[in-house]
Amino acid sequence: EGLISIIVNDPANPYWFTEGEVAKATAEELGYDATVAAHKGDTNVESNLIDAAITNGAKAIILDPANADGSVGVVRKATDAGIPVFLVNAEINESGIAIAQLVSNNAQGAALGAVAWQEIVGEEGKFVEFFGNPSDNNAATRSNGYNTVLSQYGDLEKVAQEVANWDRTQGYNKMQSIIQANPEINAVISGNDEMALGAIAALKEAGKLEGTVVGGFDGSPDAVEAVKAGEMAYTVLQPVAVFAEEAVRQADHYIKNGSPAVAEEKQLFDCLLITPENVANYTAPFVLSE
Amino acid sequence: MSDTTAGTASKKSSFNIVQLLLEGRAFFALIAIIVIFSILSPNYATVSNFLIMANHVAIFGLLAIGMMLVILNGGIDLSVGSVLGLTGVFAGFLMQGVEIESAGVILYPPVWAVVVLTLALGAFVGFCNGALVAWFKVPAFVATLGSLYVARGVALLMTNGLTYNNLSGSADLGNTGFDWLGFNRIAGVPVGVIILAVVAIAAGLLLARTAFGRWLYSSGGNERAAELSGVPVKRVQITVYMLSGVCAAIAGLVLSSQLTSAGPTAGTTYELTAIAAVVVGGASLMGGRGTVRGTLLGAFVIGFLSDGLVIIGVSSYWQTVFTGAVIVLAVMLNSIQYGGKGKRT
Amino acid sequence: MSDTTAGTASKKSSFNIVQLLLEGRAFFALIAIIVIFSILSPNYATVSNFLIMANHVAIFGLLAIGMMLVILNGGIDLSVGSVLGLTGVFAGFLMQGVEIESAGVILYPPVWAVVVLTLALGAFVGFCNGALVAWFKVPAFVATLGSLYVARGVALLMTNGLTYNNLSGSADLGNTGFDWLGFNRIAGVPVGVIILAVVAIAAGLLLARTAFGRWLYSSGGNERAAELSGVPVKRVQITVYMLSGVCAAIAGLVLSSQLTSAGPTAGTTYELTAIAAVVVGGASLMGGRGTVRGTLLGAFVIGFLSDGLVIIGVSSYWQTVFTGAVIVLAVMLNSIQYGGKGKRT
Amino acid sequence: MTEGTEIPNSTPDTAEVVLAARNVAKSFGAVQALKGVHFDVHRGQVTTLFGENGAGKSTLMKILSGVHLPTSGELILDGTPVQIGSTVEARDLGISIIHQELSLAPNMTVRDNIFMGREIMGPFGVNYAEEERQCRELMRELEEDIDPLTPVEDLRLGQQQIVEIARALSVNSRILIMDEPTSALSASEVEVLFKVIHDLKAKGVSIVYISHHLEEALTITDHAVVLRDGVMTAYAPRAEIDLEWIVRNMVGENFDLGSPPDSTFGAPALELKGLSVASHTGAGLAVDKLDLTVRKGEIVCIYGLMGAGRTEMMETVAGRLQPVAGDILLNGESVQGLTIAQRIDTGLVLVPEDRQRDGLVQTMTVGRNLSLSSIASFTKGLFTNLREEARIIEDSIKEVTVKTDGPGAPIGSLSGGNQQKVVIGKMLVTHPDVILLDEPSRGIDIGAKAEVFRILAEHAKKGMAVVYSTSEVGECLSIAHRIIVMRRGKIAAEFTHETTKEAIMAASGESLVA
Ligand SMILES: Nc1ncnc2c1ncn2[C@@H]1O[C@H](COP(=O)(O)OP(=O)(O)OP(=O)(O)O)[C@@H](O)[C@H]1O
Ligand SMILES: Nc1ncnc2c1ncn2[C@@H]1O[C@H](COP(=O)(O)OP(=O)(O)OP(=O)(O)O)[C@@H](O)[C@H]1O
Ligand SMILES: O[C@@H]1[C@H](O)[C@H](O)CO[C@H]1O
Ligand SMILES: [Mg+2]
Ligand SMILES: [Mg+2]
Repeated sequence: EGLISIIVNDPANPYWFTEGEVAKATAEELGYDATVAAHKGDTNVESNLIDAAITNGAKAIILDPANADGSVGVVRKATDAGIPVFLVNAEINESGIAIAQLVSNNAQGAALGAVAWQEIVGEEGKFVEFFGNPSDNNAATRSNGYNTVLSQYGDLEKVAQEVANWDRTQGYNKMQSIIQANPEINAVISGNDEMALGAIAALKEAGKLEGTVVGGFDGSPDAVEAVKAGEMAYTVLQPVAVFAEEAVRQADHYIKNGSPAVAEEKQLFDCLLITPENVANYTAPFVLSE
Repeated sequence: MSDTTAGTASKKSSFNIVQLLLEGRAFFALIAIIVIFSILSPNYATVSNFLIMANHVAIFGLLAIGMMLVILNGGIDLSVGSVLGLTGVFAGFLMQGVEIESAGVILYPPVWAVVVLTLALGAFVGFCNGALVAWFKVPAFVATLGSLYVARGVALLMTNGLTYNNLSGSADLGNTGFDWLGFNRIAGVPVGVIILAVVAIAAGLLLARTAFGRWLYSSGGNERAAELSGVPVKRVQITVYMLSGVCAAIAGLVLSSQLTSAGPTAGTTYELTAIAAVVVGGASLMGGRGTVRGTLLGAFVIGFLSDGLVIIGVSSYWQTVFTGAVIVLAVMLNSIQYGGKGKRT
Repeated sequence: MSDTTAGTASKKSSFNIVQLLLEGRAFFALIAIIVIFSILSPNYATVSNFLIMANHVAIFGLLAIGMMLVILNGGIDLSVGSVLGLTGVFAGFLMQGVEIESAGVILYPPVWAVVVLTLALGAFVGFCNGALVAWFKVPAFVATLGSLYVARGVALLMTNGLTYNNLSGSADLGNTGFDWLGFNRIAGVPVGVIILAVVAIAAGLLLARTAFGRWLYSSGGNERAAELSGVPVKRVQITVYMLSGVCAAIAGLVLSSQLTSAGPTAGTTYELTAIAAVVVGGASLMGGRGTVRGTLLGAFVIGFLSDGLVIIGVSSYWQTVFTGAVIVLAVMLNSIQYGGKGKRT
Repeated sequence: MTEGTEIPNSTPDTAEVVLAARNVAKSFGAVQALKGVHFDVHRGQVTTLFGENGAGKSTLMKILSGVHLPTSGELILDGTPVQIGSTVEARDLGISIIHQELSLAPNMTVRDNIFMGREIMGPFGVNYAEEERQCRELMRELEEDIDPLTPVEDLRLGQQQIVEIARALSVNSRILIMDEPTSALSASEVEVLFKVIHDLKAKGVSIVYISHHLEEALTITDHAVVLRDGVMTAYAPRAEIDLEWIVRNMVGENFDLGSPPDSTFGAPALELKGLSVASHTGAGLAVDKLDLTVRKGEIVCIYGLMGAGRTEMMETVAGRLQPVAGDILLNGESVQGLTIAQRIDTGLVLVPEDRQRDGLVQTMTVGRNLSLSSIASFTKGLFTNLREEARIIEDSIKEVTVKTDGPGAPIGSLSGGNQQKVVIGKMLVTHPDVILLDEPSRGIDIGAKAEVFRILAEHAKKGMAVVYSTSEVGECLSIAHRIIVMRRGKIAAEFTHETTKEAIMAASGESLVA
């Protein structure tokens, strides 16, 4: 049936790994050849990968863009070369070029998380926020979502906000320093699970995990384990497995019919909350069965 | 005596072949790469793909040429990746228009001015590196490691981590044409490739035909002897880092034009790739030995390898492994050559 | 003659003060950092924070000690960050149990065996580096750049990109205790810090009291002379890369134990920080000069600086800028010292 | 081959032979350094090896001491054939060597260098105390005041050579090879060394000695062997030889170092007025208010002991060091503030003392080394004119008679003497008015030496002012019109070429020390 080129960010993060694997499996199931490549956040590498897809005459490209602004050019390049591009997970700041942008509803997910977090923490407390890689729109969207909810509670004081670039080690080191600066902290809200897991390791080491609420975002297997173990209060599941599959199916439809399966370019997939109550329903990475 | 003379004669006649065989390591590696990938994928050995790959190589090639000059001089420039990023966002910043607060106006410099200012910024960072190395005697590795961090930090601060997206300018403001650098083709050849060729030829002429080139080789080979022979070694050193900075700035311009966007993290770790290209191309990290031709070959080896791996769909992990292995292999042969030579001196 | 003697004598008497002043750059930098941050934040200069910071320093410090040995020998080891990542996931892999397919059983090696095997892996990568450098005459920069890529690629392949999360083992399987390394404290001091201290003392003894230490300095100072004097320079070279690999493996064990998880991308770009620590600590990248004490100081300068910046809440971009500036500043003073000496050799 | 020189096939045996090389050949790629040499080392005697640069002396010694393996031929130790595969094996067999090129680790102390590779181990690791004690002992024996804990890089060249000697002595070997051990030593130090050699002989130690200071070497020689182009050309016991015999066998004809050319002196070319230079230790002055005038066409020789300050003076004139006081005039105009390059442009050049370190760019070819200082003369506008350069290089190779495969040959392929000619040639191409040469004859053979002096004399005749330094008295009395003796940074005496060696040495302070 031809080739579908799947380009993800960095498969060393289980989130993107799943994204790539699900898309690939779906493409193969539909009879396509599929390759998964990684740009690791480098827009130049991303551009080279798009060129390779063009050279290989890919029928469609499934792309997790490296940069909301920086990836606009490469999406246009692929589109100009006649290859339909389906964006997953992250958006670009321009519409009308990609056929579809399938992303989690980050605003909804952030609100979901923040509300759950606030219910556990209560009306007052001192907390830290971990912020993802600033070049990824999701980082700001989630942070805004958190702040919209939490700013309504005057006694919830944010004592620190640190960029930890979605990374666990950075989360760990920075959390340790923050604990030193603000020993009275009793809650952490994080833009993704990896940073939250780093914070948990730091809290554990400091003997402060007990009594500190940590909220994550992604629903990654490691985070789910932590929820099970009672170390993480909750995580917001991004339906990455769902939209990665859906992106390939829409690509398939477009290849066969020449028109989008869904008229809307931006398609938001609602996030789900994983808490100790429903954690048993987590059956596969990033899948919460109802 | 007679056999010595014979040796000379045969050496002379076979000069070009020997030369080729020596640089051959990189050359044969390139041939091998092209042959293997052509067999593995029908899409590899096409004119259009070669042009595209050459366009990718342009970025590393530009960095590598600047790096080669520094390495020839016995130094190293770890800051090129960061300078690429910094100059890219600086160009982006200028394209967005510069607000003069006191006057309350926004200036939109024309593209030529943006290019000149950006190159000047690259030269400035290079100057700082060179001054640290030549005047303050900071080892090149450290001076440029410092710049690596500082330049990256400044790039991030300038944009607050965000990416400049609108580099096309607009006709009203008289600043269109920026995307020409990376997007257009002249006689079918991408502008990036042409720029690489021009820079390579300029560097080649610089090395072969100017006094500066000779100074560069000599101060890289033996700084003290060069100084006593009347070579202005400090000036050469500073200039060479400035040239490297300018090359990185050109790469920054071409890349941001290719991507029509400029992000502060562009070019992260590219310094290692550039060094690898230089070394695969037969230059010695001890200074004094290396050619533009070799460096270009090195850049093409690395670029054609990584694109080839992507085209045949090898996983990114294996790409990492292969890249490392090819670098070491290419240089291993290389070192066997210089190993012998090194002993003598 | 008489003034020569006087010079020697006065040198001797003021030996310790001079020594201190020379290493002083790093030492004073550290004092300055501590003073400044203590003023800026009341939480900085507390025992508990010092212990935490020391625990962070442990990772870089371990890498830096290995790196220092290599640099003393006139080489460089760019692969330490990747080896940290690789050994971390290797330990994680062993902790998950090794399935022996033919026998259909899963072996759960006890923690001591995991530690030994992991260190052996680090030594093995180091051996490959050393062999490339000593036997195949590949420049250290290139050989270890190759390993940087290959080791990272292998780590990614081993885990398929995923992170090993469950490192605590279980009592039934008799493999508990792994998290002790990074988690526990002995008399209030984190185990990581104690490990750093032990490794530092061992390295110090190695350098000061063993023939191997002398060999290391001499082959770093003048390889040919050392070889002619009967120093087994190749063996020294290989050993030194193995030691660096082992240090990286120890760092890998401590880090994954601290995080109770092992990911394949851990340690990316740590080689640069380790080199920076060594150089800030007064070692010369030309080989032959450097001390364990200086290297530790260098690691503390960098670690205390970056943690301090987090504690006072400086943005991560400024953190990057400051790190670069401090590295250059510290070494600048440094180079002024060696600058004079360098001329002689 | 000069007739009259019989090639001995086996050496006439007068004393017991400890170590013998039989038909030893060695090639490095295309270069045949040794072509089947017989060589005997006699027990308890000094066997001296003479030969031009590149004759293969060092190569033969490296084979005897396990650095190189011979391509063919065999070594016989105490009558039994042996394989010496490494320096350690040689040491175990009782053979040690002082290498021609210093092989010390500059970053380490004297003590550590002496025991490098054979550290004395105690119960708690290296036994530093014992090493230090032995080291002091050795220094006492060599009558040198060098502290064992001084870093080697803080020692001057001659002291470093003493450390090399001490290291070889410390091994207590039966056979001691000395490859130019005195090239940087002062006369008094040489005398001490010769005393040590006598003591060693008395203890039955066999010594192989190599030197280009022929007269000096003759004073301790028991057997002389001459090597030429990798072949042994002559052998004789001391009683049968003299200087003339050596030179004839070495180079085929007799040489003398020439006499002062009868040039007419012109206006003052170089004037030093109260020049003072700080010493590198920072304490005191290396050059102390020195006044000197050299006229066009004049050749001035500067003699002095090691450390007399000649190098500092010349490097200051050339612009590498900055004076603390005084002025330097070139053709009547001050060069104060000019860079090295600018001084070269105005006609003031230096041929440095250490050609490897300061004279040559090892990565470049012979031709490019020759043209390095005169690039400006073949650069028009932006680009260099390669044809013009080739012409300049050809002329220069002819003028200074460099023996080379051609301008494209790597500089390292040349013998020491020819390398020295390249360094001189490089400076002559710039058409200087004043040329300073710091020990231009160090380490080069008598033929090359004569050649160098001939070239200088020729240029002086055309009006160039020449200033050269030397540590060999014999060389003072060759082409120089005037001989200046420097001592502790000052001019201690001045002579015309009609003086005697004794007078010069006395003025240098040598006889006082000795
Ligand atoms: N490692 C080597 N590789 C190639 N050629 C060599 C090597 N060592 C020596 N040669 C060559 O062998 C020849 C003999 O050199 P050798 O050093 O033995 O001369 P020598 O008699 O000691 O001269 P000198 O008086 O200058 O010390 C020379 O032509 C030299 O260039
Ligand atoms: N401790 C030292 N530090 C720096 N340079 C030194 C030191 N010792 C010697 N030198 C340099 O090494 C070279 C040789 O030293 P030496 O003492 O022979 O030279 P000198 O004082 O110029 O005497 P000469 O009159 O013999 O040339 C000179 O260039 C001298 O400046
Ligand atoms: O949405 C994703 C995930 O949160 C991941 O953990 C990091 O990158 C973001 O783009
Ligand atoms: Mg010799
Ligand atoms: Mg001197």
